[in-house]
Amino acid sequence: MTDKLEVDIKVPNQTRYLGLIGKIGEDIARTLKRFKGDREELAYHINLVLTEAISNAIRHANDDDPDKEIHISIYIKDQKLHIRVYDQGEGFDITRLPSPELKYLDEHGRGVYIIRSLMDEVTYKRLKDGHVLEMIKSLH
Amino acid sequence: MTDKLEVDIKVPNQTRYLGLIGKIGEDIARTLKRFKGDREELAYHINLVLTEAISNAIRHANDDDPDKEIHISIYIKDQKLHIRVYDQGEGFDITRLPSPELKYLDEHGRGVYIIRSLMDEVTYKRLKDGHVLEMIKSLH
Amino acid sequence: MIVQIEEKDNVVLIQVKEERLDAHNSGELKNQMLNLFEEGKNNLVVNLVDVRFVDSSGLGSLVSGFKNASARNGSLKLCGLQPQVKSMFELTRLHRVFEIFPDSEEALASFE
Amino acid sequence: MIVQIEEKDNVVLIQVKEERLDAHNSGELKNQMLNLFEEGKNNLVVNLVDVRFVDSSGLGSLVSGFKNASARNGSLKLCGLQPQVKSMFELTRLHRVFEIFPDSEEALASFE
Ligand SMILES: Nc1ncnc2c1ncn2[C@@H]1O[C@H](COP(=O)(O)OP(=O)(O)O)[C@@H](O)[C@H]1O
Ligand SMILES: Nc1ncnc2c1ncn2[C@@H]1O[C@H](COP(=O)(O)OP(=O)(O)O)[C@@H](O)[C@H]1O
Repeated sequence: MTDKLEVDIKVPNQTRYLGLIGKIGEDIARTLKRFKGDREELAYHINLVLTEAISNAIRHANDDDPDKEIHISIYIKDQKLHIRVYDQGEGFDITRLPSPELKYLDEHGRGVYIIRSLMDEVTYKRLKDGHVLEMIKSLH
Repeated sequence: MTDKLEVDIKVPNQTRYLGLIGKIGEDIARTLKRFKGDREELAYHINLVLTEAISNAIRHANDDDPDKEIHISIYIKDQKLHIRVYDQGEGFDITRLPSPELKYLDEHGRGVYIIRSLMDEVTYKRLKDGHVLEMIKSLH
Repeated sequence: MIVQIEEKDNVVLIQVKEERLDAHNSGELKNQMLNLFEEGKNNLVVNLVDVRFVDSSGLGSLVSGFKNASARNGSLKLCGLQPQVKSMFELTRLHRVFEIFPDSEEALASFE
Repeated sequence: MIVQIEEKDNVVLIQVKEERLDAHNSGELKNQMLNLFEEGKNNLVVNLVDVRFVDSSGLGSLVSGFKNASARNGSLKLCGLQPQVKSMFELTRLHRVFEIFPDSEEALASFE
């Protein structure tokens, strides 16, 4: 039996919903029948990459403006878990970030590194009115 | 600060996703800043009415056909929590169900009674290709 | 559905080892009980101590077991209800139907 | 953010009483520590035993405290890391930066 599921979330551009969305991500990860690895670890990682990606969208793209909106889409397709975080910002070049080892006492700059370390595919793409960060995890 | 939130879920017409969706409902209920009552009780009730409404849609409307789809929408508007469960069935007259007290040793027939007891407004409406059960809980 | 089944004298103790007893797994509980009835075992205690959530079809499976046990001159009793689960029996008035005990010792003792 | 602050000799013990230390509340922890530094308190132990989840900005607030404490000839040490939280320090190599103790007693003793 393959997993099939689609969850779409819209919240104001505010960090107070991070915990809820992270928890929803954990719940989804714990439900995946197909995943052979450590399910609790997967749950933590999904919570984490959601938190990192949404915080970046709130701060760097949507300028902490509480009236803007964050849109998250989580779905399973072809035995892969897809997570998309949409922002309404100017975008950035995800391929040209400094590696965090070089500046290990910085307060910032670990979010994208964490996302890349934990997910199998990460892309950041331009859309008509903003950008989308897509993070994919294989479930087999 | 008012709560604002919109969660849309699509799953196959199968009971194995009941637990996940119930849990997402609980997570949302626990996050509501506005609600003055017992938040753990609210969480249980939201889990329960989601479970009852989705089971009915799966069995009575979508004939247990695993290839059909269930669509659930949970959102907050005007300090009310709205839960909508869409089905693709023929519908039924929600105002003409027998009261469960009269047949208290029946195995069935308590779902809609439970939903009505726990929610503030319950309506069942015809749509273009199916029906929607809407359940509303005031948060103040 | 995971259940743990134990026999003590002429009573069968069924412990439901699931967090939820709902439309997804209540049919299995019902079938487990039907098997016991066919083996002539008509005195049952269902221990719900691990169950945190029960829906109307979970209640329905217990009503089914209750009716079958009674029809065979046996009985089905419950124990270990968590507060939220107990409130479901009250909401549906089923607490007037079932004999409900705090734990399995007391439920088993009631058969002596 | 709920923190519990206790002073033992010349060390301040900060226990973070939150399940998550993330972009929503890490700024407050950072400010709490800045207040302590302004009061001349430069030896800190942060107890994370209640924290189940930490993100990069939670780590960032601890790095900020670490740098400020060091610059004032004090130090910031950690204790009570749950396994998943610990794995975050390893992933970001920050376990090489911080002195990490199993519990607050051992962390406090290291200042003696
Ligand atoms: N959604 C985004 N929109 C615009 N810029 C972004 C976005 N996400 C990340 N960035 C840029 O990439 C940098 C690195 O991000 P990250 O690794 O998460 O570290 P941090 O957020 O702590 O700076 C950010 O400082 C920002 O300049
Ligand atoms: N979504 C639906 N579509 C069609 N009929 C429904 C739907 N929901 C409920 N019903 C009808 O209402 C009856 C009562 O539902 P309920 O109170 O939930 O009890 P049960 O599902 O145990 O029969 C059902 O038996 C069914 O005939």
